[in-house]
Amino acid sequence: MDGETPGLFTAVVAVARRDLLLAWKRPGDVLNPLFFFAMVATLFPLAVGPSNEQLEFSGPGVLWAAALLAMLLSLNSLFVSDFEDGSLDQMLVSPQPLPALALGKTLAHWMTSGLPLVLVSPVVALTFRMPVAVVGVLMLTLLLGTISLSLLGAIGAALTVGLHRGTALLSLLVLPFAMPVLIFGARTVSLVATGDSVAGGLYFLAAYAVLIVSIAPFATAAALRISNE
Amino acid sequence: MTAQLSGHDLTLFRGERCLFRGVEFALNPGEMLLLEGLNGSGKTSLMRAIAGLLEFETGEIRWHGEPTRVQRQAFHDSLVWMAHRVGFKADLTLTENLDFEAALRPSASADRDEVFRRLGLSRLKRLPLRSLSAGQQRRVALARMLLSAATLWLMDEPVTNLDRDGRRLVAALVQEHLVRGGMCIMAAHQDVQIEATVHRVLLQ
Amino acid sequence: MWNFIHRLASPPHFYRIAPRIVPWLAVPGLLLIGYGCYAGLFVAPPDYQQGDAFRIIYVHVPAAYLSMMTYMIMAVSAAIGLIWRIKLSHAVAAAAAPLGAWFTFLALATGSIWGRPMWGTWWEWGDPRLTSELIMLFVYFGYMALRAAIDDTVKADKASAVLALVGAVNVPIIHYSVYWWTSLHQGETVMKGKMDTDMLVPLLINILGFTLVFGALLLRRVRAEVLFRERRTRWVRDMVLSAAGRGT
Amino acid sequence: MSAFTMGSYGGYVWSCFAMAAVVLIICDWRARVRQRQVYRDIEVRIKALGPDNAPGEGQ
Repeated sequence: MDGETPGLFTAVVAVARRDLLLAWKRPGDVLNPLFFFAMVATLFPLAVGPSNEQLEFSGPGVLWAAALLAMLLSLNSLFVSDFEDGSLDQMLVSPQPLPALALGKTLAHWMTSGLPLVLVSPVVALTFRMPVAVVGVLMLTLLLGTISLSLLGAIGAALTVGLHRGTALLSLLVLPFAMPVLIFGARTVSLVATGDSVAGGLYFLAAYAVLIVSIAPFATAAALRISNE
Repeated sequence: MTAQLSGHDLTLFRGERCLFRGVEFALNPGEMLLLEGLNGSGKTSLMRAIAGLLEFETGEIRWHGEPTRVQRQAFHDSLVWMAHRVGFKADLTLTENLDFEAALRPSASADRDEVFRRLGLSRLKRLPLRSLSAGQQRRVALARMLLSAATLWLMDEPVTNLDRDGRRLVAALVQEHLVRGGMCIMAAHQDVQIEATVHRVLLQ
Repeated sequence: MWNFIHRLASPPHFYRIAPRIVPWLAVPGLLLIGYGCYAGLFVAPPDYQQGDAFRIIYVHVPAAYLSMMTYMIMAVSAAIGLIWRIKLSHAVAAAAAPLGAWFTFLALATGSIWGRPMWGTWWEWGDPRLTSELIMLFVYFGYMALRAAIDDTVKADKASAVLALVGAVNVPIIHYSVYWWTSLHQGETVMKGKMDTDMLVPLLINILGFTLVFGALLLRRVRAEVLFRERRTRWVRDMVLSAAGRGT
Repeated sequence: MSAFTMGSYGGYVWSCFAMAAVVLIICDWRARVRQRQVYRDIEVRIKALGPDNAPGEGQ
């Protein structure tokens, strides 16, 4: 009866790997938020009218709001299945630090929701007549912003796991905190369209992601412990 | 001499209901602790609280004489828990699930194929767990225990859904574990036939 | 020192002592508000740009200030409750949230009414103060909704404490980002430049007065919250029984 | 009278002050109602269950 506790890094990677494998076996969970994103982005021109000028002007805002909602949609299921099938119990009694496991899960969540959004955003952006340079900045802001959204969202998902009516509550908890990301993400893209400097906005998004990555795993872990009591 | 694992003055509340009060126990290598009581008497809650998932209102669990809450990692290093729910992913195969398990906690040197053969899981290891029966899922949970290096086994109703062979198998596995110097805390309706020092906690 | 704090934070002691403190906060608070409002409405000179409309400042700013301060109180008591497990501090956080929401609402409503004559519209997205107050209101709603969704008080306390602490990091960032956002299209803010002493003094008096009254309201709410949380304890039973005995 | 009408702004200013008063009154009233409600519930419980076994637990 020997054997040592596997290292921290092994644990983070293993959790992320397991969730990616699960996503691979159930591709709908990844694709649905993407369709949702594309659909919200389609709704807008239909609702407002096909005026090119208006589309160019509102494109960054619409895409960012749609991305935020799509992220929110995918957050619901983040911890629910682990909570229901007892996996969360097993993670909580493992010798691994819970924040590391939470980080691994968040990482997988970002790779299955944030990253695909970044990758499909150019296609949707082109329908809003966005120039290539602007699309590049859009992808960059989404890349930085969705990291923060995954991390923030994980806290909310951990707080609401196991509650009835958790869905609406999750949005209510996460959306106010997501405002800075939305504001800086969308405004930075508009700035490049008017030819202004975008460095400030990108720096903010990066700094925010760093700040949140240093807080969120601990908050998520604490919330999971409380929710699983 | 202090016991390797002991509980002192344990009181637990669920919401506003008091499940039990002033529970004491002590457990040493090779011994077993049987939690008895009717359904809803708090056996599962006591087990969850021992594992550190619930907070006691009063009292504490000590591992080698030290409170577990100040040495969570060391305690969890030596603990494996067979809960009601298997705690594996239904969409993944047995092998994939156990690979993940191996990244979480210390593994025993036991050979995986050997364990599968013993539990009668050899043919099933490439199937998603979803397609296994309830009894087979219990055996899968047993596989987790046998493949971990933990000395303390927590077993919550381990023989539910098992046929007579399965029940005998559980008894044999626990017996071997105790002989090797392991410990076991079990919550069970049915009496499990085990030759060892068995302590009992009766929850009203 | 620790003993003193623990004694003060013990529910029965707090329950007995709170009603004795309330008048000491409420009476001076109301007097200050009375004087502050009088001075603000009738003594302070009209603003050279906004005329008399600026007088709304005397309720708007105290409300906005209290909306922020309440969140701070919530976050600090949440931290104390999580770390030192003092029951009373969770009760404070629970009682403070609705008050904070009400003052945030007051700040929003008065700000919006102020905006009407100034900007010609009830709502101006370009004003960072109003926009961040609005987000603040959502933060309060989220906090209260989480509390309401969890039946077990202990669990609700801990979960909402985590939320309050995450919020404590986020709220300043939300403010900063809203200011950045409005600065891009030359946000028009109602308050520019320095204030005259005649204008400033009533404002400070009102802020102090509102804070004292808020303190009294908070104590009252915490007291009710403590009674609810301790409803099954012996001291509450004895208190209720002896009060009933005296009554009959 | 002009001190009350404040040019054309009187309506705005007075409604703001009135609203502040209303909010303070509501907060005070809610606290009172809650206190009374909790107290009455406890009384009812004690009456229903008898003084000896009414409270479940606690110090």
